[in-house]
Amino acid sequence: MTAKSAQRSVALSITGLSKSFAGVRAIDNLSFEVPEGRAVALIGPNGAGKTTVFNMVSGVYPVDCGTIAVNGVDVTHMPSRKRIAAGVARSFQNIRLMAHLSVLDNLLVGQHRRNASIAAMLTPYRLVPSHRWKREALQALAESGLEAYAKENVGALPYGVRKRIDLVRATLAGANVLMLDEPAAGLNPTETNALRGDLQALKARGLTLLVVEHDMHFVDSVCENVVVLNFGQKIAEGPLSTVRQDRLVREAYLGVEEEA
Amino acid sequence: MSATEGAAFIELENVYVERAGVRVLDNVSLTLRAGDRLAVVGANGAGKTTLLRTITGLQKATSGTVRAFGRVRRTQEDFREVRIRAAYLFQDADDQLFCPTVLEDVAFGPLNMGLNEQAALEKANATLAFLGMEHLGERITRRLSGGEKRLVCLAGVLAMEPDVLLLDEPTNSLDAKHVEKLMTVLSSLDKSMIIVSHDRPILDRLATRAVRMKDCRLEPAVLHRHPHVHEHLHVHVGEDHA
Amino acid sequence: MSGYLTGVLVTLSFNIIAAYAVYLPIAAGQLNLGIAGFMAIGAYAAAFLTNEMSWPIWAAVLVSAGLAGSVGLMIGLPVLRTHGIYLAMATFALGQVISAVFLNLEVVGGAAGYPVAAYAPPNIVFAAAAGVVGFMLLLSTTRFALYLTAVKSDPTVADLLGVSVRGIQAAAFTLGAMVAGFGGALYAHHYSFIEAQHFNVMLSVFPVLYVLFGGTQTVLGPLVGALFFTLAPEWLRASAEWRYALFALFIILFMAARPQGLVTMSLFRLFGRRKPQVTT
Amino acid sequence: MVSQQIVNGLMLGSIYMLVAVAFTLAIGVLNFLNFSIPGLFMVGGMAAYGGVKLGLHWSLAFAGALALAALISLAVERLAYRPMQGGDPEAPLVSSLGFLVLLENLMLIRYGSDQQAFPPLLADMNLRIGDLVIGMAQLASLALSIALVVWLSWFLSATNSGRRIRTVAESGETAVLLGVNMSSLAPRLFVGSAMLAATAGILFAVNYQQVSPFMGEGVGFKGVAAMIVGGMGSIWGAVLGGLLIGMIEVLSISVIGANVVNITVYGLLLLILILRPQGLIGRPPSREKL
Repeated sequence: MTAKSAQRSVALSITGLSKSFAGVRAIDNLSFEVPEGRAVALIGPNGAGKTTVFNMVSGVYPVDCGTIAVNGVDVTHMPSRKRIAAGVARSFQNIRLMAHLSVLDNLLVGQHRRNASIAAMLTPYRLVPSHRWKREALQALAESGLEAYAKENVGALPYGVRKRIDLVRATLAGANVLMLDEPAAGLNPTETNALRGDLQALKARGLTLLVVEHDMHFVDSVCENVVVLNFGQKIAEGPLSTVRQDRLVREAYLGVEEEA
Repeated sequence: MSATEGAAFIELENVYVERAGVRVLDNVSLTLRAGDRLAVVGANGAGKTTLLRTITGLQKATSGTVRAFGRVRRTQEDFREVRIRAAYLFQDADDQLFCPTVLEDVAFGPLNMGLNEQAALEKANATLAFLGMEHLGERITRRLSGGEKRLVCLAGVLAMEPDVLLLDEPTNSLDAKHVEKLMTVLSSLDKSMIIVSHDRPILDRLATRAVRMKDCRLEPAVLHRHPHVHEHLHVHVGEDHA
Repeated sequence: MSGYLTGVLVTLSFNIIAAYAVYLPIAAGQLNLGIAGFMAIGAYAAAFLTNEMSWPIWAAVLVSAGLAGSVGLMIGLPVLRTHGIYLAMATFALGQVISAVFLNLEVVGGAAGYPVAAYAPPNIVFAAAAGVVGFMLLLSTTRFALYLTAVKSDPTVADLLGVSVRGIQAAAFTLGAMVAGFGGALYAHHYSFIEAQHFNVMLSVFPVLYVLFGGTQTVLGPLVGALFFTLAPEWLRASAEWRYALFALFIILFMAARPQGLVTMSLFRLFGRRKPQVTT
Repeated sequence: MVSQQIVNGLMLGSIYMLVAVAFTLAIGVLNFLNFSIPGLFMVGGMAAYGGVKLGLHWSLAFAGALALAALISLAVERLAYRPMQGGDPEAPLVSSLGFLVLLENLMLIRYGSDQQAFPPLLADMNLRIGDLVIGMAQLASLALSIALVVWLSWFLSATNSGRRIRTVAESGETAVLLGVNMSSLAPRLFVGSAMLAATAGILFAVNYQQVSPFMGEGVGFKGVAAMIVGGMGSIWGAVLGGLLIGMIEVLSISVIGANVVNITVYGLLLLILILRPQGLIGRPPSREKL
């Protein structure tokens, strides 16, 4: 039980990250760390650059300067598809499930990283009545109580369900760092609670979370720390209760504390 | 129960929208009357932008009725008039600006309404003057700052003399100075508005009532005054009102 | 079987093979408008191997299919850097260049054409088409087929999930080229004569029509499209000279009414078992 | 001899150029790869031939051919372009190719599949400059195509209609929201593009004095190649690409032989696509928004 005070290793480390679009600084010399097994929220007003950070960590945008390390491995210049092997997976603000595939098929694509050999790729698994891959995906669905949707086409499902399936898919790659872009956005209270349960279960399994979220109650109940961005710069960092008192934060992010 | 008087400019009745098999608006009904300034709040992806796109006919309703300015609108031809009378201010200013100079950009809408070149330019100049931006007329659009671009876009839609403004995150990524300027202008305008925004203070200052988009559905949100030390309007979106 | 019927069925078999050659890259989101070029490679290589090297037909056909595939891979890698219409035009140009190369290759007859001594009877052609359909059905039960749809549906997300988008696309393109080469090699040995002019633009374009008309969402779409395109003009034979005009008119009107093609996922659902509505 | 080839290359190139500009109007503005354009090119040539054969004065025959092409293009807009909005990007390809096959077969039924000789209009009127022989028809065609393109370029940059078209090319939605009337603009663009293609077909018939129901395929596809070589969506790109491809075709025939035309022309296209996909004067595609 001394582990608690002992140093946790750093799962995600961002150092001196900068990015400009058409001459406008979107992210300016940003540094922060997410310790292993912890949950950190990236918060700030719209347009502060939160999603840009996600896009750089997952390799969708190249960085201008700075470094990104996942589990001690420098991934700054890795192609996106290799970053998931380094241990970082993400979800999307606008859910990006593949519309022409069923829920189960979407999850099977999510398993790719752990079944990437040529032999796995050419196995006619659909002919096997209850193939390990299918069982595993169904199991993951069942853990979130979504198994009833397995055969459905993703398009027809309610928004909240799709959102949670997106999360399940992100977990199936076996990455230990999950980046979730507004996971609770658009969910009703029941769904938000279910999501909170999902995330706490993930944390219990030792996963590390980086979350962009507007709902401060949700942030408060899931994340130990927050990093506040404004105009691409980090203006505060620490537990939410402390950060709320910060003058800069109140100016930049008016309205957050009023909702409470 | 605000604004029951006044003509209904825009009415949606049981509108459903599906895109690529995905339901993006779910049984949405809404009325916007003269003088209404309706705030639409809700999380990203809840369908707020789709709502504006459906009103302007950029997105076709799968079922339900879109009525605007007294007529049911179905075809692209029907929506042409709607788009002029209910002007849409883009989220991304660069999507709206493409002419070499500011003046030409602002004159583009009036030209499409059938004004001749001379009249359109006059209209553009007058609109820029109204916004106190006549000095920008000959500037190259691409070289403006983000805030200036947003205001030029606003000039572009105001020049069409719309009855309704559809504002999609109007203050997104603007600095404080331009937010202030934009707010002053918008609150001085005698026009109906639908304002999609995350920005509480903005909604507090502008909106007369509010709805919330959640899970592609509309639900009422109550707007009322609180005895804050700094008294202002603000939008309540608590679950208890659902 | 009457000679007429056999003739129609042989044509159908070649059309089915060509349709799947086009379907493979389309399933991964790439339009290949140069399939005739790969057919030409298969046809000329196989004919050369049986004519000049006295290889047995089966060996010549398989090796030529492999050769068409390798050429597809080699040329495909740089060409696949382009997307959308650019890719379509690049493959189109590729097809034109390949046929033009054969037009100038004197060792295989040049512009005069190239007679092929060995003969593949209709039954072999039928078996080959059935083999291609069987192969495609088997392939559709693998992760590879799943990734084809994933890459077409959302390449960015597929990439972020670790799927090598370019790898999948290159594999689909190469496999398609192989299937085209296979069809071309058989073609040479069934009709006993090939000429470069045969492998023209329209030979590339028609299979694309079969596939888009049949629908790209399911593995059966190309089969249905090829069946329809081969058999419908035969039924219209009564009005001999009008049949292609009528047929084209029908396609135009059909696509206007149903742009997503004939066979779609929702069509399957419509005829499949009705699933109980899931409620939250 | 080389200068003669250059004149011939410019002539052929100016025909490719018109077809390339026709394609550019369709894809650059409406994002529609309109494969009925080779058919409209053929309709221009064949209908002009049919009119002259009926005994009409050439001017009437030409006007009739242009009008016919315009009408057909309106049908393409109605049946191939309009229903496909918001659908699979490949679907319009099928129906526009359907139009090509339909037009070819209708002409086939009417005139047979053989090459038909188009009567010379300006026989024996040649301009001689030293060794250089320039036919009057050649000169007139060249002048006409260049005038057409210059006028179109002026129209797009200097008029209000042109400004509307450029807005649609930038973003269809922006244009529509700012009051551009797409349901009248799209048919006009289709007519404009058909007129360019049909004019090219008539000029081809006059200069090479032969027409056939399949004359559109070769020229039409080289027109697409020209558009891409120059840079998709740019009028001057289409001009450059058209002239370049015409020149390369004529020169490779005279230097190496007719059988290598497809290797040089499409080899160039392939090379350009691999090395510089945006074409010689085109902008690279923009970044995806997440």
